Amino acid sequence: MDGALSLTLGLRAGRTCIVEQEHRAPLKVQVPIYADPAMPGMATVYMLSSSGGVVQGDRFTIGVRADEGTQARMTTPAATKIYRSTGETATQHVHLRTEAESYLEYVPGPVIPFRDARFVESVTLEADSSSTLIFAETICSGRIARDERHAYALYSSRVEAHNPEGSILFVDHNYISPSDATPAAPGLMGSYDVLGIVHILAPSGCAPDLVATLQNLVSDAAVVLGGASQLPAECGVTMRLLGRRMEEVTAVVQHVCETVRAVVFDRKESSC
Amino acid sequence: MDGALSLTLGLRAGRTCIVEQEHRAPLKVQVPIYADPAMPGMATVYMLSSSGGVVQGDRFTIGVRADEGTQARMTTPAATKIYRSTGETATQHVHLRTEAESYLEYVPGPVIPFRDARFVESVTLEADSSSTLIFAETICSGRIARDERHAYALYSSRVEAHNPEGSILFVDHNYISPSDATPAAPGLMGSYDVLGIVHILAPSGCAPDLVATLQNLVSDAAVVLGGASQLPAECGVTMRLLGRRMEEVTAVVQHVCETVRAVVFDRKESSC
Amino acid sequence: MATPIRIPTTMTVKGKANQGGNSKASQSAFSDLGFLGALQLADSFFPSGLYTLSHGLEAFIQHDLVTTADDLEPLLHTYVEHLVGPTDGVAIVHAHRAALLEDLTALCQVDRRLTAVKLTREAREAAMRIGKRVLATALSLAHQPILQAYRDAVEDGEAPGNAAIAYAATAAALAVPPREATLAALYAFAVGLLGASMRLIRVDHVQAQSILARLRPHLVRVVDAHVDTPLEEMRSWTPLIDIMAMRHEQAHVRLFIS
Amino acid sequence: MATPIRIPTTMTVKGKANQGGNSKASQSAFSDLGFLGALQLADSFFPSGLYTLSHGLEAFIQHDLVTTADDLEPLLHTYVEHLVGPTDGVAIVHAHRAALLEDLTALCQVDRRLTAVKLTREAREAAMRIGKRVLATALSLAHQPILQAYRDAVEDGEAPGNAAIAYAATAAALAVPPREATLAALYAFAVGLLGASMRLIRVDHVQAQSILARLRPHLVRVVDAHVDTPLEEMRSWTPLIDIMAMRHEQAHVRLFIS
Repeated sequence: MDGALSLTLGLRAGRTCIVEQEHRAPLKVQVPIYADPAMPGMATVYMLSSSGGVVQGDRFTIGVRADEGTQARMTTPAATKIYRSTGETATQHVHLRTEAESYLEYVPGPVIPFRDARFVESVTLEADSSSTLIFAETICSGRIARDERHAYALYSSRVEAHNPEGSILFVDHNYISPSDATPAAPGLMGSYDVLGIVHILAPSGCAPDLVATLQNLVSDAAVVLGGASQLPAECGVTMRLLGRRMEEVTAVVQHVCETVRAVVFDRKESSC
Repeated sequence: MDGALSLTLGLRAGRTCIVEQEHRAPLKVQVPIYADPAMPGMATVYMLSSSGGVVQGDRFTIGVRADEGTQARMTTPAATKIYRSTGETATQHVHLRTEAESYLEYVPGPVIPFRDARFVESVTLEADSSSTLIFAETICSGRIARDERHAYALYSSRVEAHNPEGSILFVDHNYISPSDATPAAPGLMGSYDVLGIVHILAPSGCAPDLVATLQNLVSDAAVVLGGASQLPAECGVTMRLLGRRMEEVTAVVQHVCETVRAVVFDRKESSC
Repeated sequence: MATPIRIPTTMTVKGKANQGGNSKASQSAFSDLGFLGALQLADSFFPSGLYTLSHGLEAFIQHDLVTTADDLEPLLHTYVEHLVGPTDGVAIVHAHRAALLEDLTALCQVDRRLTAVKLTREAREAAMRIGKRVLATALSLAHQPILQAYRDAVEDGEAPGNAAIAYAATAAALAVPPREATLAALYAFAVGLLGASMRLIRVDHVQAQSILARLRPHLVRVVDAHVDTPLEEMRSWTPLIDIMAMRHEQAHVRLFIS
Repeated sequence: MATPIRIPTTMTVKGKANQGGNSKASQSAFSDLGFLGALQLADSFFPSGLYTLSHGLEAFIQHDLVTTADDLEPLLHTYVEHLVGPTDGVAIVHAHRAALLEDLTALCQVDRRLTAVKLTREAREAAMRIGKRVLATALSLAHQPILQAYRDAVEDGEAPGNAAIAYAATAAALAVPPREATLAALYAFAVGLLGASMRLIRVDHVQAQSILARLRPHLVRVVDAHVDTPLEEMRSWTPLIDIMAMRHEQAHVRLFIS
């Protein structure tokens, strides 16, 4: 199916709202909720698919623009299943754009590619240098309860970040083709089953502090093995997290988001 | 000219004599003299060329066999000039063979190759393991007084030593073609004009002592730069000597011969 | 990945001079120069500073993920196949072409693109550090204007100065064809990592040489897989290596720069 | 000496796979393996022990015959052209052929002949010491029966075990063609001597690399001059180098084995 979702987030009386919206089934969003007492204006927006997952041949397009000063968290209420393919690939395009002083988390739940699934995603990030944009992705090796690990045919997720002038800041292309090379190899995922990837485009000047804070956060994490480093051009921080269970990784991703909020908004006061 | 000289040295009443002799002009030998009071039976045999040197196209063959127990020194009364060639090469074959317990020095005077001279020599040494055979050769870069240095076209001298069973002990091929590579290069003759080469096939077991003695001899030499090392298969000692004047090098060669005599015959008594 | 694809270039004329009928002795000699250039560039004696890098291996060892030569070998394969081949390897082919064409703009573009796929800070800094040393040495060996122009671009901040780019430009200047330059770079990477491992765990010289010898067909496959990869498809997916490289940045006690 | 002569062999099939019409991808890949084998053999990382040798250079320096990089470079040329090329270089070509034919008798004959032209004791001992290390490493990399048979012959005293022979047999086992094996051996010799000189006189890494780069055409000429030299014509005429090697044997204080 050709699902689509296009949102513009704007400020209305101090609160972030969806000010423009287009959607095509099976994709849709729920009405924003305001869940973080520390950031009462931040909208939490749940994205849903009425088809219950991604089926071969699906072509999903998601676009979110966070206008100046907005604060939002985009997520899903549950894990996304990518169903078996007999040959056709499911594709998803995500385009996230944050304007001045805005704050956007795009943190969907884990993705579970089933046996023979074929999924190709491309993500474009475009952030104003005073904004914050978190893109996170959690990939599971399969239906672990059924001992189905890396049985999918293809999982490809390509994230490309630009500055507003259009220059490439970084490219992170997670191309996983288990039939070519087992993702369980040493140096890849090894014996871990869940991979979390987080990219944080931070307001300029914030990256070094944020790296240090997030490196401490992952060092302290008990069950998840992770790391954080500064992205090229000092545009932010990138993280890799490996765990054995989805909940372990999503908990760290959640912790990361909360930490970023604290650092960015604390520091904003001290002109980060 | 096809000069030839073939000698057999034998013992007659305790003295070494020429017991068989063939020669073809321009080569000939003088009647032996007995010059070393320490070795009264040792024959010193002067080899002469009536043509006064080596002319292009000359083919000389020299063979000397030292029978059991003989002691002899073969030399020339003066330096050998190798005259200019317009294309033809002069060749010389030398075959020296020493039988059990014999002692033979083959120590001709220096060779002076003139401008455009072409000379190719091959030397075969065959020594019984209880005998001593010294082969020495002194090469001058040219008529130094006329500032003629390395003006010859080719000087090639190949020495091959066999044990009596016919196995090769060593090959020393001094192939000098100044038009291909200047012999005055660093690592070759450098700024030296006279090269002395001495090979000493020593009675078995004598080589290590002889090396040490001769290394000291060259270390102490003031004007000649030289070295000594043990030949392959411990069959003897090889030496290289570099000097600026012929007399300097021939003096060291002479000193070497005297030292070898002393070591071999002293040690013979203590069963070297 | 198993299909050997060779990039078209007039430089790769190595082989019997009498092959194919049109004997070109000068090209053979030229190719010998390239061969010697490759030996020189790939040699541990070349002062690139590669021996100061472990590319995260030190952290693998600190985390007890690598303790023996048996652990090391498959990890080395992953490094070559999933990290260096699809990033530096691809960059070398493109940069080599740009250097031969004396196209500074293209050379700098490959350089910036390579930095964009090096997501960990230490990896970027290490690559720039090595790049600087390679360029400095290259400028004393070869006098191609493109080398000087590229160095100026790096000094002016127009290009990051990644080692792979400096290496490719030097290889082009030394008449090393692009395929051989890429093989040599992967080889040199492997030697660097083996050298690091010898200082960190029990791997002796003979084990290291055995690993290298067995790695050869693997290196050929990796180069085959990447000689035709477009610049835009440069990528790497090596989560554990990335994490170890990131954790190495934080390590208080460490022997290697990366 | 300037005429490039290539020795006929079916191994040298490097080059564009589509050259000459009969594309043989497997031979190209085979040749890539040989190229990598050459990198491995010529690398300073290969544990041959070459770095322990100065081949008499230490004595040149003690006698003040070499004091700067400018003195060193022409001397290095002499070493390569007059000493190593016409002895080890010739031996490598012959030994490589014998190794490919698995002809142990011929291999041992080349070996003995090479010893016969190494007139200084230190040179022979150094060559045997390096040969032993090269063979030990080679046997862990490659499993050709000829390597094992040759090692047995050396242990039984039937062959002296010169480095050049071990090197040639290893090169053959690693699919390095004879010409490239010879170039690589000369290259490795030059690196060894430069490495020694860096520890003895003021020669820095960049100077050493420049000297190496300039040496390349010279190495090619030396190999061209010797790929067809019959075994019986192996020879060297290097009086000053010989004298320095001899005097090094006597030296009381020395850093290098030769």
